[in-house]
Order: sequence, then structure tokens, then C-alpha cells
Amino acid sequence: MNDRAQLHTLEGLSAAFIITLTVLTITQSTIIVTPQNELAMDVQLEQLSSDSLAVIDMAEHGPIRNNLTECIAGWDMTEAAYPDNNLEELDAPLSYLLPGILYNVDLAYFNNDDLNVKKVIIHGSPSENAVVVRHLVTLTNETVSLAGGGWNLADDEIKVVEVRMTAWKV
Amino acid sequence: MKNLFKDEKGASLLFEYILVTLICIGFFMTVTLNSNEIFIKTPNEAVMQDEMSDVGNMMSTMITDMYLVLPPNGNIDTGYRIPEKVGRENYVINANIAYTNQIIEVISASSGKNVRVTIGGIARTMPINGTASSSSTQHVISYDSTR
Amino acid sequence: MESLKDDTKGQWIALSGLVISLILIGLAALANQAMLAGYHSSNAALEFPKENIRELNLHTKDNARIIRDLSLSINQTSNETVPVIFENLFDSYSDQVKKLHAVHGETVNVSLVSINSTNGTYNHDIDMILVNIRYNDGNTYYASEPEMIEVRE
Amino acid sequence: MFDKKGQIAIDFLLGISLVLIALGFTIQFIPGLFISGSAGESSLDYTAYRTAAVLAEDTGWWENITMNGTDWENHPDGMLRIGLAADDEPRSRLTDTPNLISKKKTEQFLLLNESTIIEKLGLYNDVEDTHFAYGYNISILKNDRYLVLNNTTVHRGLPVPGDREMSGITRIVLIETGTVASFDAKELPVDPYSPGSENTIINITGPLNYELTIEIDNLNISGVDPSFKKLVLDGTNLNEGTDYTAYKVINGTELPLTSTGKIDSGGTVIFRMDPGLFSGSHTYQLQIDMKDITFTNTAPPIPEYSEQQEILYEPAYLEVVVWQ
Repeated sequence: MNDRAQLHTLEGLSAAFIITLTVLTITQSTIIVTPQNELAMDVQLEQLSSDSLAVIDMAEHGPIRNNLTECIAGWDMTEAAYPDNNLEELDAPLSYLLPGILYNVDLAYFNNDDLNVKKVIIHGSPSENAVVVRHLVTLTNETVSLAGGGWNLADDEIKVVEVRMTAWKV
Repeated sequence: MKNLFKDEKGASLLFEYILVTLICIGFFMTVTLNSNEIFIKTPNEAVMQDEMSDVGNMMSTMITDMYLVLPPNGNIDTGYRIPEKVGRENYVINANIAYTNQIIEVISASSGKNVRVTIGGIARTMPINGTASSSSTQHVISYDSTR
Repeated sequence: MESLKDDTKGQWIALSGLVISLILIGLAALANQAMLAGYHSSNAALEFPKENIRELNLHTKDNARIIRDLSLSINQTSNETVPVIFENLFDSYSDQVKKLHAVHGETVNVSLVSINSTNGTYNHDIDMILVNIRYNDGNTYYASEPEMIEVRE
Repeated sequence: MFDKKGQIAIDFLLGISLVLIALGFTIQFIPGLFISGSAGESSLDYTAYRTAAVLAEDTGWWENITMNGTDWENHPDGMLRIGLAADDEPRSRLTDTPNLISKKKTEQFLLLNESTIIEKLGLYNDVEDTHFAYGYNISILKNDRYLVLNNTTVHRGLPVPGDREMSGITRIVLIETGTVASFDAKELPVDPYSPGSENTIINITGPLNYELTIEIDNLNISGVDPSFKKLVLDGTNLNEGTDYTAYKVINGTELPLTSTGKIDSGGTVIFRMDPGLFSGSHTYQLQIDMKDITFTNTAPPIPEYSEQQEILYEPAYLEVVVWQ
């Protein structure tokens, strides 16, 4: 028998085999690498975050005890310093509603013409894909004194506060 | 047959070259003949299907989102951008059949390929109509309660 | 098989196969990277400021109710009429909302159109407020004119 | 056959042809290779998002020749759009309370037939006027389990297949799960049937078929170990865990309370009662026994649950998953 005659056939066979194998590997891996694209995950995160604020805003009874206005009204006007949070009433329902998601909450409001942005909940520094959602609440002296907060409003004053939440996946 | 294998001249250098050349010519002929099909049409088809469904879905999602905040008295205008071409072709977004079929259609003018996207019953309470052509990339969806 | 070992020449067919595979892998890696970077032909749909518009609208409604209650209680101790107090408070609200949105590059205008009372005693009580709400973020323009708000519970 | 020279060309040809065939296949594959992974997927993403948005934020719509409104749950025949958001003003098209899910609409949604859901929610792919329905799974989850409304689990569609590309979106919603009545402990009477200032009583008129929640706040603590002892319904002791669960509120969060756990001063206690207890149509008497907590009012009147009751909304997750 002549052995040499098969040399090139074997070579060709192995080359074909390598190419086919590569194609197969790639087809399999594209699906594994991108199970859900980035866009969809961002949308989901943003939706969950804004839902959580909306739901807290409407809550009355059940596991969420205080609605968003009451939570904010009860703030004692001191900023949070990591790792201590300063608004446990809001942190509790948020962590209940958003398992696996970290967030920071800032309050923005105007004192005459000066913008104040105060940190009230800090859970770390946001990652690259963080989303920001906003919600507005109106405080009056009545809601503040009921919730025992330190806002110090006049009887005939209303204060619009923007609750700004930065959320990201861990 | 025995002779074929025994004869060394049968596979002479010349015959070898002829065979190789023939096979190569055969291969390149097939490739050239089908190159348009293989290298341009198939990828284009795949890209078009993808992008047209993207554009249609974008429209449908935007209309749904808009519907959910429509003012009872008033108006909304929102600008959006669409890609100039899907694959290599121009296209038209057609929302005129939305009322009856609950569908937004993206049609390519030259190849006639179309992709349809559902809009989930919204068109029955908010009449939707209009077309948008990819010849301009900036468009506006507009709603006015008084019309 | 002896001759296979002996032959140390190029084996270029197998080599070309390997090269083609490597090119393919490179291509696949590139394509995946583009996907991971969030490249998408059109994500304008999700840039529609639905939540912002809704929040502005719903909050204005809530706020009108809060202001109504507040102005009725201020009226007990003040000699101003309810509509006057209401208007002042609403102006303050409108101003604060405008500033808060301006921070994000959005133009918002909430203005009071009229204060209505069905029993005609709107010096003391109010049950319907009409306001104009306008929102513009440069890409989307929203106007509700007027938005009718029932403030009596 | 023993010649060592003749075969080189045929051998080479065979090798090169094999490579060319493989190469041809590969080239044919390439365009589909990189795009097919995301082609149907982005469409599914959008569909899931739209479906969830319409369900959670829209009220739905029905109309016939003379009338229309958002209360489609009362007129399923004329239903044009499915939406689960609660609405107190059926004439106006939008709701002021997105993400607040109506119990009646959800119940009606569970009764709709398969083709109506696919058609009205647009859960299909339209290719040349032929509809190819997507697989879908719409459910409301509470504490990682399907929510149960009136003995029906809130779940439509097929179980999610593990081997397919799919896309899902989750929304946080508030759903009506039952009723709640809040009582001020200062207004609750001392139980006249088993006197003792640490026992109080509430009347509950049946039949009731939804979960009851009783909240008592402003508790007057009189000793060192303020706690809750037991619940007695018409003379029978109730079982903790099966007939009811008890909670206390600390810092705005609900924590489980056992019959030995301590209650903080000024605290609130909450009892969740199984609806099966109140199926008869007469008035039940629920006796609440405390320890080191006193009540001062005298009966009559005995407070009635239904006079205080409000709708209880609880947070839950609305999940929509679609696949080809």
C-alpha cells in the first residue's frame, strides 16, 4: 500500500473539520454571549425604578407603611454620609421592591433661588449603566409636622421637592 | 482498470494541472455566478428584516407610550429619527391600516419586502394615520385632541 | 503512516484552514463587541419622556388638591379670599416646578386658568381647577390646555 | 497499486475540494451568523415592553354602538383593549393611578379566551396577513409565588420554555388583594364577654371571601412585657400560621410577630385573617387577647369591621415573558 497518497486528503479533511468546528462554535456562542441585549436591560432597570417610586407614592397600607410624601416630609434635613442612610422610611420599601438593585437617593429643592441637592440614601457609587428616575412631591407644614421632619416650613408655604433616584444593577 | 493504476503516465504532470485547473475554474465559476446572491442579497435580506422590524417596533412602542399620557384636551408632538436606509433600500412606514388591522407596516419601495408590527388595540381609541418615508430622517408624530 | 511523519513540508491546506478559522473567530468577536456596546439602529422609542410627562401631570393634580386644602385652612385666619390665596400658592408651585425642570434642560410651564365652584361660593370653597400644563424637552412638546382637576374629594 | 508517484494529483484534488466545500458552506453562513442572534430578539423585547406597559398603565376600553368606557370588565363582549389599571372614572380614557391594578379587571382577564388575548394584546407576528402567535406568559407574583385571587392563580399562558430565545419585562404594581380596617386602640372596648382590660373585641359580619387585615395602632402599654397572646373567634382559639398571621410595624416596615414577641410602645399590630373563617352569613365575634396592654372603652358599641374597611393594595410584580 502506498501511504503517501493520502497525505493531502488528510490535510484537507482536517482543514475542513477546523473550519466547520469554528462556525459551529461561533453560532452557539453568539446566543450565549448576548442573552438579552443591553438596551432591554436598561429599559427594565429604568422601568422598575420609576415603578417603585410611583408605587411608594400611592401606597397606604400593607408592607409599605408611608407614602413617598410622608417619607420625604419626615426627613430631618441632615445629609447622609456613606454607609449611613438618613431616610430609613424610604430605604426600607425601596429595598423591599427592588431586590438585586442598588440605588442612591437625592432630594433637590429650591430655597428662594438656590438649588439644594442633598443626598439622603447612599448605597455606593453608581456603575456605568445607572439610570436616573425622578418623582415630585409637595410638602406643606402640616405634612411635615405630622411626619416629624425638620423642614421648618411656614404655615402658608408649599415646597416642591424632586426625589431623584440613581439605580444600578449589581 | 488495472492499467489505469499501473500506468504512471496516466497521471502525468499535464493531466494533473488540467484537473486542478478544472476544479478551480469550476469553483470560481460557482462563486462568481452566485456572488451577488451570496455576498450581497443574503446579508442584505437579513439586515433588512432586522432593521425594518426595529423601525416598526420603535414606531409602535412610541405610539403606545404616547397614548398612555395623551392629554384629554391638548396636544403632543414628538420628534424621532429613522435610519436613512435599511440594508441598501429606501422604505416607507405606513400607519394608515392601523385602525382596521392594528398594524404598522414598514415597506421597502424597491423590493416590496414588508415587515408588520402590532400595536395592541390602541388605534381603536386613538385614530392613527400617516406615512413616513426614509428620504428624510427627521419626523414628527403629532396628536391634537381638537382634530 | 511512516511517510506522514517523514513529510515535513508546509502542509499548507491544513494551515489555510486554520487561518480561515482564526479570521472567523476575529469577526465573531467584533460582532459581539458591537452588540455588547449597545449598538442599536433605533432606540428613540425609549427616549420618549413618558414618565416625566405623566409625573408632571399627576403631580400637578395632587398638588392642586393639596393647595385647595391649604388655602381653605389659611382662609380661617387670613382676611384674603380663598381664590387669592390659592392663586398665590399656585404661582409658588409653578415657579418651583419650572426651576426644578430647568435643571434638567426641560421647559415646563404650569399656569392657572380658572378656579370654579359649582355652588357659586368660591370665595370659600373650590371644586374644580383648570390649569394649562406645558412641557418641552427639545424633542417632545406636550400641552394639556386646559387640564381639568377636580379638587373636592 | 504499488506505484508511489501516480496518485499525488488525485490526493491533492480530494484535499482541496474538501476545503473548498467547507469554505463555501462557511461563506453562505456568515451573514446569518452575526445577525440571526438578534433578529427576532429585539422584536420580542419591544413586544414584551409594550404588553407590560399596556397592562400596567392602561385601563382598557370597550364600546358598542351607544356607549363606551374603560370598565371593560363589565362588558367583555365589546372589549377593544385589555388593560388592568384601576380607574374610578370610566368615561375618561386615562387613569390617574397607573400601576394600580384592579382586582375585577384581573379576574376578568383570567376568564378571557386564548385567541382574544393574543389578538387584543398584539402578541403575534404578522407575515403576509397570516398571524403567528408568540408564546407568552403573563403572571402576577407576590413573594415569589403566583398571586391568588378568589382561589384562582393570576397566571396566563404557557410555562416559560428553557431552550428558546425569549424576552421578559417585570413591572412593579399595586394590586387589590383584600380589605383592611384600621382601629385606634383607644376606641376599642374591653371585651364584655370575658372581662379583663387586656382583651378587646371586634365584630365581623360574613360572608366574606377575601383576605381581611386588621390594624390596631395607638396601643396603650401598661406593663413590662407588652405582647399579643391569642385570637379567639366565637369561643374557638385560632391557629397562628394557618388561620391568621400577625405582624408588627417597626420603622415603617412590617415584621412578623409571634404570640410571644414584644410590641414597641406606640406600635401598630396587624392581623391577616384567612377568608375561609368568615364564610357564613352571620356576625362573628373576634376576641383579641393581649398582655400588658390595656383597653379602656366600654362596650357597647362593639366596632364592626365592615364599617372601617378600606381596599388593601399590596405591591406585586407583573411579569410578561414572550418567545417565538
